Amino acid sequence: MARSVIPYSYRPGNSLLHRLPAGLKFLGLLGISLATFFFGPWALAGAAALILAGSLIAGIKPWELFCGSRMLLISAGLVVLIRSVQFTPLGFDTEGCVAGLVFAGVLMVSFCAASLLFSVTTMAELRDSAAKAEGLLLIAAAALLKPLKPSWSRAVSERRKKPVIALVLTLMLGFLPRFFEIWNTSEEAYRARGGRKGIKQILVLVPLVSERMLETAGETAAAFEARGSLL
Amino acid sequence: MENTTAAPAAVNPKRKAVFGLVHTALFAALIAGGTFIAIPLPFSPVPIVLQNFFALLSGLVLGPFLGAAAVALYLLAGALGAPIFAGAAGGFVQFLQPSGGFLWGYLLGAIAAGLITGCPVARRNVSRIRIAAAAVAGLLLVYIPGIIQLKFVLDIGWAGAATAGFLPFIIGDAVKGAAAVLITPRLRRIVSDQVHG
Amino acid sequence: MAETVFSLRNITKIFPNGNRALNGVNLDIAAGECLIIAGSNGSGKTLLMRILAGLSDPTEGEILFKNRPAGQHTRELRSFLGFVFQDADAQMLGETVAEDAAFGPKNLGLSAAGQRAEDSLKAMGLEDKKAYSPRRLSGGEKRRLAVAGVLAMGCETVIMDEPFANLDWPGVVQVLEAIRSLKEAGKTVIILTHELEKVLAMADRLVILDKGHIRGSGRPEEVLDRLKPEYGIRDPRKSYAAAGDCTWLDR
Amino acid sequence: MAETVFSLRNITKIFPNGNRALNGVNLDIAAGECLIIAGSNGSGKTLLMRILAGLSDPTEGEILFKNRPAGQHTRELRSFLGFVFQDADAQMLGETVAEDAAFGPKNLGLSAAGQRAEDSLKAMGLEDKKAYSPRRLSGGEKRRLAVAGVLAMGCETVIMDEPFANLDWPGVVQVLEAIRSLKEAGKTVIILTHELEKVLAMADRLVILDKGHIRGSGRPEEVLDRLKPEYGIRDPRKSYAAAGDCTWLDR
Ligand SMILES: Nc1ncnc2c1ncn2[C@@H]1O[C@H](COP(=O)(O)OP(=O)(O)OP(=O)(O)O)[C@@H](O)[C@H]1O
Ligand SMILES: Nc1ncnc2c1ncn2[C@@H]1O[C@H](COP(=O)(O)OP(=O)(O)OP(=O)(O)O)[C@@H](O)[C@H]1O
Ligand SMILES: O=C(O)CCCC[C@@H]1SC[C@@H]2NC(=O)N[C@@H]21
Ligand SMILES: [Mg+2]
Ligand SMILES: [Mg+2]
Repeated sequence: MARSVIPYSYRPGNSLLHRLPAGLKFLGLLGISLATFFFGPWALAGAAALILAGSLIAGIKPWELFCGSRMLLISAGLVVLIRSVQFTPLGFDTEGCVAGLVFAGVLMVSFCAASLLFSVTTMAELRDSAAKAEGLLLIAAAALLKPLKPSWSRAVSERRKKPVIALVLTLMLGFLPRFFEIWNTSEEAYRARGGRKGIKQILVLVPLVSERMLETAGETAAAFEARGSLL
Repeated sequence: MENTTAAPAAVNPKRKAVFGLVHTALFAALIAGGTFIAIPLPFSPVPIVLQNFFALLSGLVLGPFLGAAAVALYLLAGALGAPIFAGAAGGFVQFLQPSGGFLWGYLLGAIAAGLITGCPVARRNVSRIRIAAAAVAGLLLVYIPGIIQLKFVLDIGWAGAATAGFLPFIIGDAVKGAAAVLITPRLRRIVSDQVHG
Repeated sequence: MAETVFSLRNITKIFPNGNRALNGVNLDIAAGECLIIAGSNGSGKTLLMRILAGLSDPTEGEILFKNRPAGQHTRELRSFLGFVFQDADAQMLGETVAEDAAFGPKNLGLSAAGQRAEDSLKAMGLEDKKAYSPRRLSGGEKRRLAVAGVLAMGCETVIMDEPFANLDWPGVVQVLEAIRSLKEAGKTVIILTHELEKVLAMADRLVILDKGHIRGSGRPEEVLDRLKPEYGIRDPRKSYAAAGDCTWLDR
Repeated sequence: MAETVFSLRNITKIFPNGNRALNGVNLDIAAGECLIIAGSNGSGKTLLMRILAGLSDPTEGEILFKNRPAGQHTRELRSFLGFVFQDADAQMLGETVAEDAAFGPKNLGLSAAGQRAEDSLKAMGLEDKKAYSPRRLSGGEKRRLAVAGVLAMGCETVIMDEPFANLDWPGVVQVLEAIRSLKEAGKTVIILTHELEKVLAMADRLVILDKGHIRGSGRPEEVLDRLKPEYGIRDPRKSYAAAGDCTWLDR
């Protein structure tokens, strides 16, 4: 079915969360993924509450954050199931079940956190923040190099003018929702021409989507050039 | 199938640079998109993933430099917190996990595959046999850092590490390799056409 | 009166951002009729047809296919209904032009899929490009392929979304010929277009959509007589100049 | 005689599969002229303009921009030349309509990029959709955005590839208005289209491409007088019926 929400895609809005600096939001994402990993269930609950509050502030229905996570839900469910079952002898493993649930929780929370981040931050904002960060790192590197290799130091500090890493990083994140969109439209086209679900669908769609993504990349490059970017 | 005479020799260096960036970003995104399919195994901390397929494809299609760059970009984005490692995990701590060695393995695999197939701009057509060899090398090299880290993090023997980190994936990886061999020529042709303008 | 093949009942579509793209649309489509749906950009034409074809779900309302809810027999619906997408790029599935055209008939298990594909490619003037990758075609050639791929399926009902966009004049004539032979074979044709002057002579009925409401439905002349400017449609019986701008004809 | 801004010299494009898509095309474009390039599907119009814009390299031939090889001044070229792509989807780069329209002016470092974007969105009737994601727009709305995004760049030369495809009549009028004000500001406009009847009155010159050769170039009336059927162009001075098919006007 055609989805009206696409994973990792931006949702226009003007909430507090939308207006927060992109770098800060990205740090928040990093924090959540670290906290849930190191501090287990409590951090998990805290993070979940934070994300819930965030989605409400941003005017996004919380369940919409899960969009596109069907595969993930299945795999999380499988983990819980597998951890809960003792094989020799057959029985229920409570400890394993809890560990499985925590693991599944970590998966879902980090997914939703990212989903929320991408919903309220445009790639242009992210690029500007990442470019700033890259610039700071390069300045630091240049300062460190100065006493050792002055010529390298100058070269490093020159690179600040073209923050390449920031550019490819945001380009990549921008391609992510395109991946799902193209998958969706290709699936629609496939069904509209009588294609059936199943293994054949995967066999047709994987090469098709790879090819279409590559074409999209080519078009994006041309559009960037024609519209004055990547100079 | 399009028959091919020699592609025009001259490549506009600026276009090459622009497409270098865009193709790197694109393949990193494809590897990341693979996160949506991760099947956990009951007896191993290493899941079956689609990401090694796309990492391999990066090397096969883009060649050693950009293939490696695509994987590196993916690893960077994941390390920074984007939930794009197996099962939508994110953050640099994933490198310390039992399965973290495979992440370095992607890099190694892409480089190896890319070295065998070469850059698509210079070598538009590569024989299927060569691509198949590259795919096998690319798939297998992923396991070297993968199994080593698995052994030391879980503190198990080499046999145990191989049972948890290699045997369960053979069939799946063979299918991925076959699929990669099938679509690589088509994708390399597109990449070459794009860069040649 | 011919049998009703599709019946859209009170179709409403509200997007998550609150946009009411369709508002209680009722539309019956009779077997064998040639229907044109017109209306300004964003009025909901494509969306309505996507809902009819089961590619998008309405927020409210139901779709009847041969008097039964369409969801109950998707399989039959698929082979009954062909859809030429507005975005030709989104529709390409094959590795070569020939493969793409044969994709539909093969999936439907039709005999002589290759022959059908060949015939429809020929009808759309693409016989020279059979070995091409669809992605290498020009804009108009892509549109031709999109039409050919659906014609090859031999469906009872064909929806064409902007079939004339990017086509040169011979291409327009080829599409018109295709529509004519579909009509002669008694098939149902639904055309969404802004270029009424090209195709209105073929139409049994003209439907006007405006902001998700149906504003008119009936014999083309009658509907055109009651046209309002906000519908975004130029009356094709009037010259371009009369429609409010200086183009060739008034210079 | 006005200064020549672009000069295409003996442009030939041969694709790896041997397709000779352009064959020694020579074309000079004068500052301030409004040029229409027409020709059948696949005749090479889009390709020629991509080469002019430096988005594709010719197999042979050279492109002069202000009498110097175009490669020498890319940045100047970029801010000088705007290109509305034939495939509007391919052109969208921003996450919202407003951001997309501001993308060009921002990159060129123009002052008041936001205001420029806003003005051009208004000119193309998209002011209500500013907060939308470009991917959620209808086909015609995407075309409007593609045009708006380039108008916002304020380039001296604007290429529009099929600007009327998928547009409703008010949209056509808006594009015509935009072309008119570009002309009034002394800018150069190049339009590739099959819909001559809509825009020919604006043109100073009509160029016909056929299988990668230029078959005619000059004042529109003169070029039309020497039209051959294989060029795939309908003479807009004749009725649809006279062009060989039954459409509205002859029924
Ligand atoms: N996900 C969405 N959220 C909000 N609005 C949407 C979404 N998807 C589409 N729309 C809007 O729905 C409206 C109907 O679009 P549709 O494509 O049906 O128009 P159309 O009549 O086919 O127009 P055109 O003549 O330009 O092709 C458009 O205004 C579009 O912006
Ligand atoms: N990579 C390629 N290999 C071979 N032929 C190609 C390739 N790319 C494009 N072509 C061909 O080049 C020709 C010129 O295409 P172009 O897009 O310029 O046509 P056009 O005049 O713009 O047509 P339309 O009116 O349909 O937009 C087409 O016939 C197309 O099939
Ligand atoms: O993201 C991670 O945590 C790494 C997962 C590694 C999975 C490995 S890659 C090679 C092998 N083949 C699979 O399908 N899974 C494993
Ligand atoms: Mg539409
Ligand atoms: Mg074209």
